[in-house]
Amino acid sequence: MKYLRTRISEVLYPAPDHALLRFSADQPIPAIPGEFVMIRGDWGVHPVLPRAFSLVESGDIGSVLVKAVGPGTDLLAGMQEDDELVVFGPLGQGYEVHAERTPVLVAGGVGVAPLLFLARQLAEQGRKAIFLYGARTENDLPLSEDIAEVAELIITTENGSVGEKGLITQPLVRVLEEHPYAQIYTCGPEGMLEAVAKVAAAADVPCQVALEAPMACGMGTCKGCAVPRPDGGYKYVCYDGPVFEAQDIYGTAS
Amino acid sequence: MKYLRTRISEVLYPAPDHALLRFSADQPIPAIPGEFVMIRGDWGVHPVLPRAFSLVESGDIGSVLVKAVGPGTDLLAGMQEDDELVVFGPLGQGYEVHAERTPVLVAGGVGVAPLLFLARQLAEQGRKAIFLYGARTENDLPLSEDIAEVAELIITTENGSVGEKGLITQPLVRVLEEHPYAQIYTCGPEGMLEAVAKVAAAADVPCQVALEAPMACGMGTCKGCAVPRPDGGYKYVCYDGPVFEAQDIYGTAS
Amino acid sequence: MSDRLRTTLGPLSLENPFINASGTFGYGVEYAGFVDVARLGGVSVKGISLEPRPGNMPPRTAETSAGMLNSIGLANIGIDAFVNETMPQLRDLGVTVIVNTFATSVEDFVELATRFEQVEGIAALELNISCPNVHAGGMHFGVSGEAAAEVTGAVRAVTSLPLMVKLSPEAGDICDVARGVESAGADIITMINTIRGMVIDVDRQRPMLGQKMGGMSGPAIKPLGVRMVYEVFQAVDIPIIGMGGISCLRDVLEYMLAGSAAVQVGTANYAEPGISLRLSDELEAYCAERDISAADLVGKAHQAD
Amino acid sequence: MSDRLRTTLGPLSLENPFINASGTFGYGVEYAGFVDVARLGGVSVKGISLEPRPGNMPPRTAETSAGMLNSIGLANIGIDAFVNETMPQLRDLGVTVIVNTFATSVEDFVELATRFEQVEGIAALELNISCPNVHAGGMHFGVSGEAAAEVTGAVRAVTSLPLMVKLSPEAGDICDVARGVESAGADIITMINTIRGMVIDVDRQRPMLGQKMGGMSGPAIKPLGVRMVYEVFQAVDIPIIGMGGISCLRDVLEYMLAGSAAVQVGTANYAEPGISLRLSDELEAYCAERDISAADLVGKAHQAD
Ligand SMILES: Cc1cc2nc3c(=O)[nH]c(=O)nc-3n(C[C@H](O)[C@H](O)[C@H](O)COP(=O)(O)OP(=O)(O)OC[C@H]3O[C@@H](n4cnc5c(N)ncnc54)[C@H](O)[C@@H]3O)c2cc1C
Ligand SMILES: Cc1cc2nc3c(=O)[nH]c(=O)nc-3n(C[C@H](O)[C@H](O)[C@H](O)COP(=O)(O)OP(=O)(O)OC[C@H]3O[C@@H](n4cnc5c(N)ncnc54)[C@H](O)[C@@H]3O)c2cc1C
Ligand SMILES: Cc1cc2nc3c(=O)[nH]c(=O)nc-3n(C[C@H](O)[C@H](O)[C@H](O)COP(=O)(O)O)c2cc1C
Ligand SMILES: Cc1cc2nc3c(=O)[nH]c(=O)nc-3n(C[C@H](O)[C@H](O)[C@H](O)COP(=O)(O)O)c2cc1C
Ligand code: FES
Ligand code: FES
Repeated sequence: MKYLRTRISEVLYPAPDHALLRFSADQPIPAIPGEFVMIRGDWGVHPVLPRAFSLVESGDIGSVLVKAVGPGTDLLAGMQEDDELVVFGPLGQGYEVHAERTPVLVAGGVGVAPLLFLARQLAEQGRKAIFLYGARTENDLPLSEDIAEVAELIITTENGSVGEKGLITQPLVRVLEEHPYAQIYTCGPEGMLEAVAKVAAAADVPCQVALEAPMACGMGTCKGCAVPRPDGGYKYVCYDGPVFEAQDIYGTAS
Repeated sequence: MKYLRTRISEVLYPAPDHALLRFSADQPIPAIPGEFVMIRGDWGVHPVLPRAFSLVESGDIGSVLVKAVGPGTDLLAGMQEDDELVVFGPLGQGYEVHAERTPVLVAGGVGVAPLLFLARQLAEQGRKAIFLYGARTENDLPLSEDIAEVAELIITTENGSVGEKGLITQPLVRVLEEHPYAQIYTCGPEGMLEAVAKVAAAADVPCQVALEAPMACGMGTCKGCAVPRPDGGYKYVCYDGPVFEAQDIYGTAS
Repeated sequence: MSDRLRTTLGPLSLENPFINASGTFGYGVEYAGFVDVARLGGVSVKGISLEPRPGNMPPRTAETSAGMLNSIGLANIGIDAFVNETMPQLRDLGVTVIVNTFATSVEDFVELATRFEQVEGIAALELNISCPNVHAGGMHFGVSGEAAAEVTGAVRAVTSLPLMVKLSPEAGDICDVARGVESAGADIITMINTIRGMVIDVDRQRPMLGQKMGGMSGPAIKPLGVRMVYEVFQAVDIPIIGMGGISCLRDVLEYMLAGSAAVQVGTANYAEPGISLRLSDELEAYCAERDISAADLVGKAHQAD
Repeated sequence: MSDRLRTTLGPLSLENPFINASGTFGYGVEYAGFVDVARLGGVSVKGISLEPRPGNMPPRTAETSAGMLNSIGLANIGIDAFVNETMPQLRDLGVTVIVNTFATSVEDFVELATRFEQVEGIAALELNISCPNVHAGGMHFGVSGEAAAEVTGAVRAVTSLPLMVKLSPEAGDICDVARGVESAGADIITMINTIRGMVIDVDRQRPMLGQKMGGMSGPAIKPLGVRMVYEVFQAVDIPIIGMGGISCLRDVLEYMLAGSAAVQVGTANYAEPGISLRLSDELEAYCAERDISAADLVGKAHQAD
């Protein structure tokens, strides 16, 4: 796909404040789960920057899951079929799938987007992933039905309204005990990623985390999305990542 | 009404690129035709200024006819039932109705708004106005059915798609010959107002014109809406007007 | 209204930190039927000069991205009409009146201040020094610390009113100007005034405004105002009243955290004449939730982490 | 592409007047797969310094009303890597390369220019003088005509490349700076660079950016850029390349009518990497409709009515 002016072909509302935007690409989108696209609508002068979204689907149709958290995502989540979008990508480094280790996917909130993509890809390869999905309430669990179709789904909510009450790291510890030879792929809020990385390090299981950072270009050119490296200097989320080995971000300390 | 945060109670689309927005006022709106309100939606930081619109209805429900010509009116014309509006008014000086002279209303395009209000008010008083309505094409004649119910409607279009082909000043000349003891009330594009004023002066018929000017406050405080007076100095459209005696604007020369 | 919002600015004490900015709320009286003007922290009236002024060639306003330009030309009714006709109404309405004045010479600034010294019911004097000084080749008072200090000192000598000096973002070095007015006896700094911009009408192929250029205001200039307040807060000890693009509570908080003890709301009044009262209520609720008073927020962004 | 858009800027001739602004299009090579970079009028590469620079503490960007702030800190790969690794790719791609350079001393500016003198395939040199001069107490080269003239003259003496000097809107008197660089031998003036602003994170109660302040860009600053181009057009005779907030054809027309012979597009590239080519097509259509060439528009807003 690379870069196109396209139109929204379909909008779904998988949960309150969430919209799944589907758009047709001029050419198939050869994407790896974890890779993202930059998107902006024709909404005039504010906000000026495009927004980054992980791909949920690639192929002739691309799709992203948008959670409305501010001006840009509010506008995108409010868009309708046939509205124009400028989309470019796929960008960045996606997840590197380990061929043998049991795939354990850990999603927090909207972090579900790239992991549903990954779970589906694994299923196509005949591998059923263990999918841990944590959220605040039952209203923050978009796409869980889709996940259940392709993976073994374990849900936790902070208020216990559905699934196990508490944080996702609780079932994660159990899962890693049952499956010591595992590979963790995770995406979600900063705090969750760090907690998951800790559990992974303790169980000596490799862990890939997908980070977020405010982005302007998404292409490695503006140098805006810097995150400090434990060993000094900076990494850039948009092209060194967004997917990193946990220890490259949190150090081996965790 | 004065000033309120209200919600759109109904939106009608009387013509392409036109929307009639109805909103409920906390208290009845005691307005005179030709008076206007300033309106802005909750659309964030751009554009910053409210927009001026002539009242089409007053009472418990207020309404304005919006023609989409730029950023602000595009946003307003795209609003839906229940969207929030900040509205204040009624503002300015409306038409002064002459008790005996035959009321001849001359509207161009969206200038129909205050004149439909006036025609209805005259009808309630048992006076049927002569309503001359000029536009470019049949698509630029919103509310003409409503006018036909209360006044004697004469339409001209530049392309002749409906009514008489040509400019509204043609039938105006005839009407003034039949009704020399008339009072003209007009609203529309600058060029039309000047042409109407010329015809009126030639026929020695008094004429009230409703002007437009870019406005910031609408309240006489910012001094933004100045129009030069033929005798030097400035008049302010928002509080000396928007309705003026033609000769106060175009001088007696015309 | 509790005391969480009570604001002390040197010699001046306000019920709440919301002042409507000069030129954006007329003389205050026009809004009496629309807004409870007595509840406002204060109203800075449209700039007053010795003589009435008709203003500039229209068009006088143009919109820009998240902002606007104005070239009103300081149209005003002049000091005589203001003192004789407007002030009595403002006193009756119980408005906290801040008199914004401007002139093109130090002498005229002094004469204005001298005459307002006799007038009852004025809470403070605000000098708009973003005007050309005819005796200095039109170089405006606001661009250098020296010029700003000269006019401030001369007015200070003749007024006992709390003295505000309003800074221009076009100052060569805003901190230098701030120090200048502080050392010359200003009680309060208000900032920022508009910055000159231009919009061109591409159809007419000419500048949109009759005056070609106009002062830019609105949300577009907020980051500039917040940055300058932050800088000036470190340069002077007198209180600052911040403004420039305020249109929501978040903007108010940014200005206060940067170092503003109070704020002025300008362009946003056009879209919503009662916005300052709404923001005042929102700020009070914000403070109540956290059990703090507004003053606790002032300058907090300067604390080391 | 017909000749309607061919643009002559003193010694420099471009296919079309659209240049992507420094820092907003990387080194150009990154976009090769996305945009036909050879079709661009030119690419002003990310500012190059003698040594590589890692850049500032994050966060480095924040959004503002119709604009953004950046405090990237001029992160770049340094002249060696640029000349040895990037330039060959740019030559292969057929990009019209404008090398944007910056330094904190006149000597370093001169060394950069001297070394680029040997490099093949460079269309022009652009000096970013909006940087602190370490030998002048950090006062930046862009604020006074004198300082700007000094660095311009020193570079002029060692380069035969078309020389562009990029002005800062924070100049005390922009026309004074423009005259200074013209008299010192600049061939072209590019303007405007960003103006410093601040956004405060009201939750953390600290400035949003790691560096506290950042340069403001985007539509919000367009009226400032157009006004300054209009002023500088009357002050100098060398051609001007205007920029600041360009995001649609109307913006391009405003800058040209104000006196820009060409334009640079910056922040808008982030939302749409191919925007300059789209605007170029739109400008050509606009000119074709009126049977004029783009050059006919330059400075037209200055004509008396
Ligand atoms: C690689 C990547 C992939 C992402 N994938 C998704 C996705 O699939 N679905 C989804 O809903 N969101 C995703 N995000 C986050 C999304 O880009 C931000 O929520 C969005 O940019 C917020 O913009 P806004 O204007 O709505 O809110 P803003 O007001 O701009 O921001 C709202 C909040 O998010 C913070 N923020 C702003 N920009 C970003 C940013 N680019 N990244 C992270 N935080 C930011 C702000 O500081 C603020 O706290 C992704 C971000 C990155 C970097
Ligand atoms: C007293 C009065 C009553 C009005 N009544 C109506 C009405 O009933 N229905 C209706 O559709 N319109 C009415 N208008 C015009 C309406 O206010 C403008 O069309 C609107 O402000 C344009 O804003 P915009 O953002 O859509 O377009 P902009 O891009 O802001 O303006 C589009 C065009 O209109 C010009 N313009 C901008 N502001 C104004 C303004 N306030 N008045 C006139 N021209 C302007 C611009 O220069 C530009 O040429 C009235 C104007 C006034 C002053
Ligand atoms: C139409 C208009 C007229 C103004 N007139 C004055 C004035 O007479 N005196 C003055 O000191 N400032 C004047 N200002 C500047 C404002 O008081 C304020 O400093 C500026 O608009 C920035 O605040 P804002 O962005 O909230 O509008 C005026 C501003 C506008 C928009
Ligand atoms: C992220 C970013 C980085 C920039 N880096 C540079 C730079 O290295 N050198 C330079 O001269 N200008 C730099 N600029 C300024 C732009 O080239 C341009 O002058 C400014 O952004 C105004 O144009 P715009 O509003 O179209 O972005 C940068 C701007 C941005 C937004
Ligand atoms: S977002 Fe521009 S470098 Fe990463
Ligand atoms: S619009 Fe402000 S005075 Fe008329």
